[in-house]
Amino acid sequence: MALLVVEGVSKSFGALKAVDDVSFTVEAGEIFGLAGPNGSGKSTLFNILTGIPFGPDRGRISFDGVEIHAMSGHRIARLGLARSFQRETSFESLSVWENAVLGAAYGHGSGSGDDTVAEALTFVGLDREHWGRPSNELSVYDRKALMLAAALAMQPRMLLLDEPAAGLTKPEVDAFILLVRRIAERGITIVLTEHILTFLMSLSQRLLVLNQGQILTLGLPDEVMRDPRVVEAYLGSRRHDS
Amino acid sequence: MGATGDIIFSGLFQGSLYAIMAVGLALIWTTIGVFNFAHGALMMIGAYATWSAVDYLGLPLPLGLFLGVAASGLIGWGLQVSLIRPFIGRDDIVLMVVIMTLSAASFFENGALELWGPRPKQLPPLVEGTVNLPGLIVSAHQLAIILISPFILAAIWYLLHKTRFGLQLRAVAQNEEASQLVGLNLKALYGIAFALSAGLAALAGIFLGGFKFMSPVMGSDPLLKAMVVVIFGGVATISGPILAAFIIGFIEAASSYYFGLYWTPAILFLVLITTLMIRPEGLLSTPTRRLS
Amino acid sequence: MTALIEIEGVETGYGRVKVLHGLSVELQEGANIGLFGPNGHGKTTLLRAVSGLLRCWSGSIRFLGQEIANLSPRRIVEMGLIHVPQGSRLFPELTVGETLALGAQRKEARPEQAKNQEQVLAIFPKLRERWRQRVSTLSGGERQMLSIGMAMMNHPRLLLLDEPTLGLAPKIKEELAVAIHKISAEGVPLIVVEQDVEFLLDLTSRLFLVSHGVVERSIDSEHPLGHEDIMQMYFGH
Amino acid sequence: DTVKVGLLVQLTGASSADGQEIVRGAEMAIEDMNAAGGVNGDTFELVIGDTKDGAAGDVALAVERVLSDSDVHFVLAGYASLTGFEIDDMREADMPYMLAGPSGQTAGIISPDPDAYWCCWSLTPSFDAYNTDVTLLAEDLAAEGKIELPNKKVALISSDNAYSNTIHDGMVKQFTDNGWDITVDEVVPFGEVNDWRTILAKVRQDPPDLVINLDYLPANSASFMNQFMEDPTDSLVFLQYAPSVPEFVELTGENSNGVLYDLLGGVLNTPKNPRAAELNDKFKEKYGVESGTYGIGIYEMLNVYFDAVDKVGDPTDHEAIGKAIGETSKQVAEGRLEFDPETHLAKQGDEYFPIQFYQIQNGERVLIRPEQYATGEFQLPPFMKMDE
Amino acid sequence: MTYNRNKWSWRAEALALAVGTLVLAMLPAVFGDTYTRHMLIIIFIYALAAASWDVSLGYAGIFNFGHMALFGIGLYGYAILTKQLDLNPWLAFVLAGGLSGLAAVLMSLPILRLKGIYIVLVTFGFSQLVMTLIVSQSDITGGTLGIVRIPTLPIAGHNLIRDGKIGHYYMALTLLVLGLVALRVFVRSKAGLSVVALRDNEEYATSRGISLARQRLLTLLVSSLVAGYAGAFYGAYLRTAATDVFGLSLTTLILSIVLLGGIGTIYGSVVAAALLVVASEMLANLGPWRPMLIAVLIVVVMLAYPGGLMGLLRAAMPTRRQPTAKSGRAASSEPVET
Ligand SMILES: Nc1ncnc2c1ncn2[C@@H]1O[C@H](COP(=O)(O)OP(=O)(O)OP(=O)(O)O)[C@@H](O)[C@H]1O
Ligand SMILES: Nc1ncnc2c1ncn2[C@@H]1O[C@H](COP(=O)(O)OP(=O)(O)OP(=O)(O)O)[C@@H](O)[C@H]1O
Ligand SMILES: [Mg+2]
Ligand SMILES: [Mg+2]
Repeated sequence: MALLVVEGVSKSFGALKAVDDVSFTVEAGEIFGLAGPNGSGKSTLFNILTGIPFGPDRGRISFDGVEIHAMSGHRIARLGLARSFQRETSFESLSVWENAVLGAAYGHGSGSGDDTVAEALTFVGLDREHWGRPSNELSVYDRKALMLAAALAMQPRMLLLDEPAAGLTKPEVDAFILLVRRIAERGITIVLTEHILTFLMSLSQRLLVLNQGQILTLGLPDEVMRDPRVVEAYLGSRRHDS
Repeated sequence: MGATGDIIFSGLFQGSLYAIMAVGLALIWTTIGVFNFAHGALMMIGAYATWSAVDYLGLPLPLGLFLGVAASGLIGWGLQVSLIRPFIGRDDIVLMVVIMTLSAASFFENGALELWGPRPKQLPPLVEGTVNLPGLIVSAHQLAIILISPFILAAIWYLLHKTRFGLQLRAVAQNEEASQLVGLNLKALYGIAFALSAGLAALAGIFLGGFKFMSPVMGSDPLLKAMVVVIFGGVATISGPILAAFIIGFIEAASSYYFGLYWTPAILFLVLITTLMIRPEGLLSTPTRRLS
Repeated sequence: MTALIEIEGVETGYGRVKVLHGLSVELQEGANIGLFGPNGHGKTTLLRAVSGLLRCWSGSIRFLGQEIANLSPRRIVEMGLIHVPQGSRLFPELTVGETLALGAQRKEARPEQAKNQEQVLAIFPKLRERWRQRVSTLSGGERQMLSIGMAMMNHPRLLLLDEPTLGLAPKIKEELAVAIHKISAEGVPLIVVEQDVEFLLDLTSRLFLVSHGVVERSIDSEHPLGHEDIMQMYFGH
Repeated sequence: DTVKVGLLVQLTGASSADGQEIVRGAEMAIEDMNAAGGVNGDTFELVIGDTKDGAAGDVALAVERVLSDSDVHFVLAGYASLTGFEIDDMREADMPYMLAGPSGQTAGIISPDPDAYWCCWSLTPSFDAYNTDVTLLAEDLAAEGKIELPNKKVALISSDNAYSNTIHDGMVKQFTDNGWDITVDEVVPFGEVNDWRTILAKVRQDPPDLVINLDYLPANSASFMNQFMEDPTDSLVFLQYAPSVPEFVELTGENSNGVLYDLLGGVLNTPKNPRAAELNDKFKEKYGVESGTYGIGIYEMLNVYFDAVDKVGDPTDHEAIGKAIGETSKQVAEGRLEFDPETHLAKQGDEYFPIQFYQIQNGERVLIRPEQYATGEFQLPPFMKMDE
Repeated sequence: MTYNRNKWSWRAEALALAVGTLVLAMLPAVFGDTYTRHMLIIIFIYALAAASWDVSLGYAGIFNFGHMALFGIGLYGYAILTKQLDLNPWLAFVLAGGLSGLAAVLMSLPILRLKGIYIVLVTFGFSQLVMTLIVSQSDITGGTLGIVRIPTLPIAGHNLIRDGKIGHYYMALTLLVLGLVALRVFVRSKAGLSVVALRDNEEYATSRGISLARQRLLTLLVSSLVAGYAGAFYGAYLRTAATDVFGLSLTTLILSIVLLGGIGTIYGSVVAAALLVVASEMLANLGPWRPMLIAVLIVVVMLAYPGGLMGLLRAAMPTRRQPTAKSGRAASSEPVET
């Protein structure tokens, strides 16, 4: 059975239907890409899935067989659905270590020990000398990595990454691709959005394209990207296959 | 008739007074995002400065009123430069400003005690005498306040929402860096916001001083009331507090008639808390949640 | 041809940490330049120093022949040098419409307000749809559009763009490139900081690699660089 | 030697006007005594213990500060704390202490074991007469034909504080016992009252013969009177305490004409008690303003103490001093001072500290009761009318 | 592991606390007079009231303006249980703190969903309601008359009345140390971290599995227990309970102590309480000049050291890095002349 089942979810802000009757499923272990023009509802969809800060107006979501569309955000997180935010986020007055430790303390693997935390931090490349530093002193890349480490410390089943590579240099993007792959290899299901096509294309095994809150198409990345409607709404006339 | 007239008049009067007291406070909140705990002290300074001008120097009331508002405005500007400005842009500005302005309030109140002495004083009313309304006899001073307030409030609303200056005022504290990059004059804007707020405080103080005794601590109760009004009204706009002021004025007037003044604060807070439970972001603010 | 802006030997940093170690760049009238390089090596810091947000410890910055190092941001803006910062939150409680109106702040921008607004909305039609929405609820990309739109409202004589494509979808990115071309063709030169080197090459005539707080290398766009070269540059040190 | 005298007083905050007057009264007494050569060669010096806003912690700090000075041999206060808890501190420190705080609390602490409290004496007499005598006065005036009581209705407004609450409860009992109808019985929260209009609306709905406001804060009381006069009813108006504050008349102007108030332990300013006028003039001459109750009260407390020192001879013998104070029998500005051995309050009654009724007439305070001290006659307030 | 932001290990902190306690324990030998001892006792009580407030206000960022009502409930709880119900004072003491905790739970229910400044209104309203309740139930609470002659906390075989306040001094010191330890253990625990995390970024914290409502409740509970015990001890020591604890002036004083000490430090409250009480006593005879000078003192300290007195102490010890409280991004730009 699919790990995540989304059925007919919608979310409106006033007259604007930010997410409009969206249904799809994500299989355990896959890397599922989400694309679409700016304002097409990708982040809103992430919000709805995680209940942070709001759930859907309508529709059903089940995660690993549990209905989560009416659950509060922290409970969904504890079920093993971890997310990152569009801008690199951290608890600025806490150290790197403390940022990660919270994931372990309250997350899915609630109560897992310091080992998990240390492992998660090292895994993303934040080694011991960084652990005592205030998180707001980290470089952009390290902050993104920390956000991942904190999520990993939760021992999640599924990770939602909202534009994780934005603002990175080319080599950093490449490094981040490797990192995400290695996370997927640990058996964690990943859903991600990204406008940097290299990132999106080299990671996604299936790609969903949203437009104005509705599903435009869903399929294999290469096919999807050739779809004229996707070119029209999202890619634009010039080729972006770099 | 009888009581209904009294309740309406009292509600209008208290609402006007609360609105004038609260709008100055709200001005600082909606622009800089802090509460000025010296707002009550600025009220007091305005009233005392006017008293000095009128009673001590023998100037006519309108001139005294102008001097009082100006004095308070000047002090407000100074307060902003010395105590608020250094903390703008810090995450903990709200708490820092609490302590800075509390200290300032204590300084002003005790300074006034030293300067003007503890004996109660009173200002002349704006208009002497009483007015006969149908079924109701009221003091001309109170009626004058009810009639003047809408103009003041409308002017403030217009200034904030319909002028470029108001747009700048609302923008400046939301993002200081972006304000600098668009070319706003931060010092002037903050200064003017504070001076304006202090001037409004002074006006409220002068209105109050015209119908009850003045003392160096005359501002502390009104300050609390004004804070309640501002928070209840919602902190995003200036019209929220104005509406809230009149709602609270009417609740007080009605409940003090029907339940007694003693239970009025309790009833008021129950109403406010219930409202907040239903609308957790204040009376007039938009209810949608968003990522911060 | 005279230099529009000359940056010479600028040193600055945060607290006691020096970030720029005597950086020099100049931009000729009618040309655009691009800055790129590894993260955290001082590109944003340079733009902040130019627009007056950060004090210059030493060195000089001349804009239109006038020394502007350590002038207030307001005076620098008034001269027409407009900086679009990286990933700005903008004014969270203002609406899109208000933000654009606020953007027309310079004396020269006021009379052009209506015209500039039309131009901005032509480039970013999305903004017209979101006209009454508060900035804090905009999507990441919409905010980026607004940020650039707001700068255009201020009738710039020189635009500093810090990672303008951050978070923009490919199509918008392309439209932005076209729009920026148009803006610079109308006589507004640009200094663009960007990670997407293709985008930069497309826009500008000269590229500078900023690394360790100095200009490490400059590249003429007549000799475009391949992907390999660029990777080498990033990893060169 | 120099004997230090501790004074507990609020120098800042809402009660600082009283505080200033208290300090002045104490200074005046000590200056007078020292100028006269002191008592048996001892001169006196004032040590001020600022109780700030009168919060318990601040009062306790001031008490400790004053007590920590080993040269302090006497402490006095107008009122120190809300509860009078410092009386126990004084007892434990064996320190003679005089106060003029609310009588209920003082008596409540002392009367279970009066002898153990040889230290502590109150210039405030029992407030019982406050509870009863307003009723009696109104009935008395009616009996004399000076007013009419066609409906025997009374509107009673009180404020939620210890002082007003006690009087309120006593009055309710007295009026009910005497067959009055209480048409309005309102308690307002203690603190500023912005607008009396809705309460006055209730009063006006059923105009009573008597309107009483026990809120003693001068600011509230004055605005009550001003608002009452916007549309007065044909009622006798009685206000507790506030009209005795010097500024009251000045600030209400003509509106206060006809108002009644009473005082217990207040200065008995009448030709029959020349000491009051003498001290009043002296105070006014020295400070340029009139004294209220407290300035002169403190002056007299210190003089009671000086007498005790004179009698005992040794100011450091605290117990003897305390007891000597308790034996005082002397004509003071408030009347004849003797202490009740059960409660340690000043005795109340026409021959001791009488309850004094005043009416404001043309801006002057006229003493109308007790008869033997009266300086004038009751006059029908301008807003009342007699039928016929 | 000690990768915490203030590089201040458990062991080092415990040692410092022990040394501090020892120094305070020896003070009565230096100050024989009851006045100084009384001052110290008051400092300890104020410090506890402030330090416990620091947990909800400083660490959790909850704008809780009802804190002194929780202190007042401890005070009145103790007074009523001993005076009206004749309970054993020690039992009453234990229960009084619990009552305060219970009240905190009640108070927190309506604010679990609220954000930022709206909490001020509810908590302030809560404290007003508590006061109205206490005033109106005068048969039990003494109403506006208050309650006097509350029994002290007895120590077997020791007379507290004429012992030069030595008994009360050590009780207060014990309470202070226990309270500080409890608060520090809380803020250093993972729960304490989660509370800071919620303050820093509510959504992000939620996404890490932290429940806003639960942690808020927990914070207020911890903070109210300590405040409640401080209040109960205040009653046992001064032997009087009056409604002035709900008044603005005490709230202002304690709030000044929290902020002057440095928010998010706990220990700062002790330093600030000492400074404010001592300064205020030294200037005691200056009338209105006293509060004016104190105001100037506070303003000058806060302008020079926005981290409060703890910030000042830390600046004096250059090896220790910035701590807990939101350090702000003040250093991020040096505003040029605008
Ligand atoms: N709280 C809100 N109130 C009103 N409109 C909102 C709110 N939140 C989002 N929107 C609108 O909903 C639409 C979808 O936003 P969303 O953030 O999901 O876009 P997105 O696909 O993530 O875009 P981007 O790629 O630019 O990040 C946008 O037009 C946005 O302005
Ligand atoms: N507010 C600040 N306080 C202290 N150091 C800072 C601050 N902002 C930036 N720095 C430091 O200055 C250096 C240069 O940063 P800058 O933002 O200029 O880099 P950049 O080249 O723009 O990088 P990016 O590509 O990530 O935007 C970095 O090492 C960074 O850590
Ligand atoms: Mg998005
Ligand atoms: Mg940058």
